[in-house]
Amino acid sequence: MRIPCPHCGERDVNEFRYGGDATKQRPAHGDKDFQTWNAYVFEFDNPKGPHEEFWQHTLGCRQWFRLKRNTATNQILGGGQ
Amino acid sequence: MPKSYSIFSILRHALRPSEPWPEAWAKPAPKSNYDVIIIGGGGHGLATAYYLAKNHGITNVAVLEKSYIGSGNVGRNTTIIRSNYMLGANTAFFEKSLQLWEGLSHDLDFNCMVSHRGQIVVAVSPGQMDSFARRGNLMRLNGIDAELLDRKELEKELPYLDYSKHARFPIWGGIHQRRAGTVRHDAVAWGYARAASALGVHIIEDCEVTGMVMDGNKVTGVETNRGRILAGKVGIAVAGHSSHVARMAGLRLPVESHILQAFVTEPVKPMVHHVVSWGAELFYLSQSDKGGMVFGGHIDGFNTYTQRGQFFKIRDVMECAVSLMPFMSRLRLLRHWGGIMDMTPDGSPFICKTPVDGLYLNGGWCYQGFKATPASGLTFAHTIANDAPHDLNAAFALDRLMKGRELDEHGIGNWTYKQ
Amino acid sequence: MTSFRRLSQGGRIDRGRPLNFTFNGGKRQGFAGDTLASALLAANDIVVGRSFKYHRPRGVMGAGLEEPNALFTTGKGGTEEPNAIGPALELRDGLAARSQNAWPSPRFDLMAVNSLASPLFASGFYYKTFIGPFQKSWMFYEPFIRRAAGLGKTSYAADDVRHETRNAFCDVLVVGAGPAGLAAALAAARSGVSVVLAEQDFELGGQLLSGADAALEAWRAETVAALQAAENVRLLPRAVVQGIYDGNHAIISVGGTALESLRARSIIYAAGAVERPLVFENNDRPGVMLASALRSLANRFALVPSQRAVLLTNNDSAYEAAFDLAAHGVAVTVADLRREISGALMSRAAGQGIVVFPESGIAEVIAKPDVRAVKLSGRHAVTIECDVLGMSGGWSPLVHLTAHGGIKPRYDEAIAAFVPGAFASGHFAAGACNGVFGSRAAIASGDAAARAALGHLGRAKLPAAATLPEGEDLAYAITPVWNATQGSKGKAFVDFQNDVTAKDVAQAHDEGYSNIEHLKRYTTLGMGTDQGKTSNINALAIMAGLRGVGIGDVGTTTFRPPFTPLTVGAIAGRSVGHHFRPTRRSPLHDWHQKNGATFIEAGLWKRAWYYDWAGKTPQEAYVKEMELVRHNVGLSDVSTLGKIDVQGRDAGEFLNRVYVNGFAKLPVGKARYGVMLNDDGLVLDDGTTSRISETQYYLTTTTAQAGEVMSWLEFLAQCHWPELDVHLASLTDEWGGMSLAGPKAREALALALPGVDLSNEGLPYMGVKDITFEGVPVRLLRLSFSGELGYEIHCPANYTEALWEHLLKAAAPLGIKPYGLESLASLRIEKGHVAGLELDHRNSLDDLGLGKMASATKPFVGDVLRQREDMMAPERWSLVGLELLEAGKTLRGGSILFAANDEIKGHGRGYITSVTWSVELQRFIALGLYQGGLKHEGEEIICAFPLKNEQVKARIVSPMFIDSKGTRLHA
Amino acid sequence: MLEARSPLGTAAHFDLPGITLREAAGFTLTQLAGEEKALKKACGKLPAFGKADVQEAATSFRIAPSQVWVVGAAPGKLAGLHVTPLSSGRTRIALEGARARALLAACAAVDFALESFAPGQVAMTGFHHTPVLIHCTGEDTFHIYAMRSFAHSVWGWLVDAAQGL
Repeated sequence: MRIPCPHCGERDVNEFRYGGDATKQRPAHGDKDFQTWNAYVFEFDNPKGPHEEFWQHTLGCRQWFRLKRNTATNQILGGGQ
Repeated sequence: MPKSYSIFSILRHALRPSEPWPEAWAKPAPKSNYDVIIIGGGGHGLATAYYLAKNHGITNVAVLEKSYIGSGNVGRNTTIIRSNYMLGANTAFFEKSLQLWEGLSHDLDFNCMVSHRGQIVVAVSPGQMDSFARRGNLMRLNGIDAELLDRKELEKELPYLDYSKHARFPIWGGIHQRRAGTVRHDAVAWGYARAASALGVHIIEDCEVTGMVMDGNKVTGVETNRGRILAGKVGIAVAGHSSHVARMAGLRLPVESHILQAFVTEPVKPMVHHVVSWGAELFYLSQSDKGGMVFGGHIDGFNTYTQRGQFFKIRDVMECAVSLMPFMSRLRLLRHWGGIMDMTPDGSPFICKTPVDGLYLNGGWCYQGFKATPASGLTFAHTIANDAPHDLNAAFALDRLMKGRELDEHGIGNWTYKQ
Repeated sequence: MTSFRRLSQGGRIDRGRPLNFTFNGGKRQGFAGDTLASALLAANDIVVGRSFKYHRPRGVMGAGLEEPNALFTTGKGGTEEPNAIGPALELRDGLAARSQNAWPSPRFDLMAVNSLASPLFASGFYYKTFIGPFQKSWMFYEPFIRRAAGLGKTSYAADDVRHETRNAFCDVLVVGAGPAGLAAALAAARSGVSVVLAEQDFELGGQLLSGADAALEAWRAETVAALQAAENVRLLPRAVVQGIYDGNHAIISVGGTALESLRARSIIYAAGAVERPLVFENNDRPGVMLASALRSLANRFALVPSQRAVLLTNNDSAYEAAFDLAAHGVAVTVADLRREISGALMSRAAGQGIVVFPESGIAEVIAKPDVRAVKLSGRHAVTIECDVLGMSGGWSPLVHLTAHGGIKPRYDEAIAAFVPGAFASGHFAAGACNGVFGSRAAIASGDAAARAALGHLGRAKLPAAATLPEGEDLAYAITPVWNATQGSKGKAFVDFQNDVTAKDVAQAHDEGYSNIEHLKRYTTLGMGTDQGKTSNINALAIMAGLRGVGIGDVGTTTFRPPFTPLTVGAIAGRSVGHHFRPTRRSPLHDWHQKNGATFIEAGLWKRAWYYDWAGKTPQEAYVKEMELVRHNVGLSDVSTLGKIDVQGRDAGEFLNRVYVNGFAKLPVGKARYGVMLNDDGLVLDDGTTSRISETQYYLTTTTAQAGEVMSWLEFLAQCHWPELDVHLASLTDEWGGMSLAGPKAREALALALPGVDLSNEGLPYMGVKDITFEGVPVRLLRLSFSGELGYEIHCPANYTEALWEHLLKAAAPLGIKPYGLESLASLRIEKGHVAGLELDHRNSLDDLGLGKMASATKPFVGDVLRQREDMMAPERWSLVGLELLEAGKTLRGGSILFAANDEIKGHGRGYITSVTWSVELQRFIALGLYQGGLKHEGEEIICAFPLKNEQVKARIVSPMFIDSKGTRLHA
Repeated sequence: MLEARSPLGTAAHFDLPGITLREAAGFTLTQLAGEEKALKKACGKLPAFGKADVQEAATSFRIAPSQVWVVGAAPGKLAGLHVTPLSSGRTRIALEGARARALLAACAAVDFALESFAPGQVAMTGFHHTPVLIHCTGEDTFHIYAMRSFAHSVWGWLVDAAQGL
């Protein structure tokens, strides 16, 4: 699978590190609500279809970026927003 | 019970070729309602149905499988069974599973080729020898067989590893569980199906669940491509598709679905007589009775439901094979495939009730679904029958992570950002 | 009796270059251009092996990679390679081939007794027996079954074969150099795009190499020459496209040992098709071959049956073989299973003296063990003596690669075969692989596919359609006869390699294993080294008949890479042995090597473990090195520490967020020990961080977690807190680091760095001072991991070795020496510092006795979920020190801890993480985790090590074994 | 004076027909980080990704949205600009020869053909699991910046690959 790094261009997937579900909004720093953090850390949509996720180009520009990919076909649907 | 299998039944059929063998499991059309519906006709689903009928006398059960039985992970794994678990409930649960494996062929009257050839995990540092010692000591303290091997003892058992100074990670020793081994995986699905069918369980293939029928917070049945089927209790046992099915009841699970690849080489004469695992990187291998080396390694490392893996991980696993066992370089890879692993943040499963009344979850199996099949079926059947967990699976509750009761057997921590 | 004769001229072999080889030790000779199979047939080695289960005698059946029977072990000594495919193995001088699965020889095999008991060995019999009287009876039967299984044999010896790997990119990959592939490559090449043409054969031409049509041969030669001359075309003969992976990633094995990873912007599948056998009794006897194999032997290898050939067919393509054999003087009889046969064919056959029997099958194959004669069935039940029986059940397109991306093939009734189901964008198919049989039609479709690919690549100007060679293709007409058995005695094989018969398929259907995947797993259909290339279609068609459904409804099993068996070594490439993973070396590595260090792995790093000045074994050496540091002064290499440069206006706020304790108000020139948690509240890593300026911090991590922490901090800074002005840069390799420790540490440092104020005022404990020494920036950090007076001295890695040597020379009068990782770890145990063995992602802050570090005023990562119910439970396992009470015994890492009166069973109350001999206390001490931790200080407990049947008594003490008030640190 | 020692040292040179490998030590590398305007002020213009900005005093590479590497004379202090010396953190290997591109292709999954990787172009990718920055300095001459701790490992990997071409 080729991952489109926004800065270095298309590269093989093993040049990247996966960062998981990118749709979940990280609670604000200092948010004390237990359920908010519990849902953020432990609950996943894990959809079978379009999925927005984080990737980091660890062997290149070391930038994290969002990507939309279809988990049922591995087709890359484009950079995240 | 259907005609029992033995050498005599084979002789009888050999002498009278015209008399056909009976169907191994019945293929009825789905009824409109049952006492219990099990979603998922894999090892865990079929085992649950069998133990519901055998241990709890609940036979008005339907197992709904969207494809053919055994089409999921039970037919895709590297067939390893072991009980070298050291944390809390894991120890007793996987040991119970190994004990059930020991008698399974008799219990099901179906030869599952349960081979107690032993598993050896190879250590590549003194620190790893210490962590194996902790694991081995805990096994022995819980009545489970385990031996710590130093390098010399290891070389006697596994002479074909790379002990040379060329090895990138030197070998220090290993931990050996003699009762561990392998099982013919397809036989497990067919054996349980045949035995459950004989007790009256309905096994419905090509029947995909597309939605839940709810009455307030209680599940009362499922929608399928073959019509609505009602039931007082519904058990989910779909492994990699756990999130997909649980979402139909409005549940979001602590699960990500990942691809784990497996490999088989051409068949050759017997050379590897154990299950061999490695400590430098996740890698495990055994030689099937047909002569092919069956092996695998780590997951690819990102969400996918595609049942096919990326080439970089295939290359990783081959590098491990040749670096640990140099002779593997010559054997030809025949075929590689993948299964969808329901990975959880702490690496341990869920066998439990859910916030929805009458809906039960069996999932989160990460790498170890196959070896857990019998105990998973036994305890899930108990949980469904009694609407309360058996003491072996009480710890595998859905809220264990919220309560801080991680069961992180491998100590790799919350894996989403780690690979 | 089956025998062949070599024609005096013709074929593509080079009679001027004989090649010598051995078969089962016997000397043989073939020619350049032969395959192992054609050379063996020329030497009339007809019986070349024994079948997998029934040990029936077997000969060559196929024309190439689809061959199920003629498998050989090649090579000698430890490096034999089993299961080489005879008809696909290019003959080479000195080749040593041996038959498989037959002892003592293929003609006389002891295990042939299996076929006597064969009724017992129907498919799935394993599941019905060997259950045995006891629970573990299978362990009694298994060794016998394992010895009988497996085809080839090899040894444990390592390989000395190099496996090269390379990456490549191109615009158009064409798979297969048959008529379709050659045409596609030519059309694409002419438009100037970069083209790769991969062909598994050692010659380019595919089916054309086995034909006898002059116009097609001229076109082939001319096209190959044009491609060879084209700059933008890379021809890859002897190259099998083994798999297509996501992202148009083709894996190509080149020449059997090398592997190419090719990313193609478009792919044209032109892999051709494979002829199917027919299913009739004893269709597996040596001398029963595919019609295409006979045609290939005649036209390509100038080898024809000595006298007569009978051909059984259900389609017109077999007549091409009949015509070519007859043209070489072979007496040919065709048994055609169909009632109507085209008049043109009948008259052409008659013209060449070929006898055609319509509507007739094979009642009996008379073979001892190779074919002697056949008895026809139907209207002409005659018996014909013959050398060979050719068979053609039609052609199956090789759809494998098109299905690797998860697209299921579909059944095409017109040609009674599966064709590619659909194509991902940028993928195209041409020729027989797409169900277009006939060479000229294939050329046209290849040309069209190339233009489609060029369109996909955005090429505006497309080349004109190519002109086809003149002449007519023989039309392809087929009436499928999936089960040509006549009910007579004998096994009708569907899968020749795994010995699966039509009766096995029927039995699987009776027992309910009628889904194609169940059929495959229950009978092992298609699970041999030929991966069902000739067997799957017939089996699933017979099953469709039994189930009364269409073949399309039964569907195929999943096609998986590799297309042909590919050695594990070819995939592993060069990343084996010491190149398995990269190695990281500290800037002092060479110095350690020259000065008696023994190394140990720490992740990918090699670290100096201990030095031979102190002892020959780690146990002996680490105690001497500890004494050096406790009583004098030692120098240790800590360059592998993770080091991160944190700069920006918000650097302080950023660190405040990731560390549990405060850093925003850390004064410049001071260091502070910090612990960071993961979002789930569990400890991720620890280390000291120093403030270098208002907007710059120097953060250190453990060696093991450096990569994890760097990515984690970048994740937070880039994705979640972009509002913070903070920039991160790894300094792990930029700065080397040394730890100078011991009562005389200050004295030693003063000797080395005269004029630097090292007093408690000038450089207090946890103070940081940047100096320049001989023009080199040096950072002094007054930190101590060992508990002694200590300094860490960091400087740019280019100068670390020189500074290290200077320190050792300057402080030599004090007796300074290097100390290694083992003693460093022991010293920190005495001081009660946690390290890698304690930090295993399962601990909370309180578990490690660091609960009071958590700031009560500012929020930090993990602060909410660390309050989870069980993580604050008093009875959690937390850090304790342990002192051994029984002199003469020892403490061991991995021991399980019990209270004095506990029964020694179950999970215990904790375990030992790290152990050392304490130089100070002159006894074994350890760190461990214990239920309730230091609430039990002073209690006597049991350390159990059942693996060695040991139990020893120890006492729970504070983990700070020495200098609890830290007087030495502030000396 | 403290003597500087480069990771590979002068002994590191390897020759085969069409392949020359040397260590090209003795360079000053500085990493600049900050907002775009601070970076622009520091090095004249902000180099684009994948393209080296070669001046006589220094060559600059854009390695991240807000980070630039400067090989050669580094700019002085500037408001909003964060400077990190990295001269010791990388080894620089000079590769040249007719088969240099084939050697690169054996080590990384990037298109090193001349038309895709011309002089002046830069690729950040991986050699054998370690990050490298490759700068095409001429038609068949390249500078490879590898991490210092992996210097020997990457050198050994290149030499091994060269023997297999």
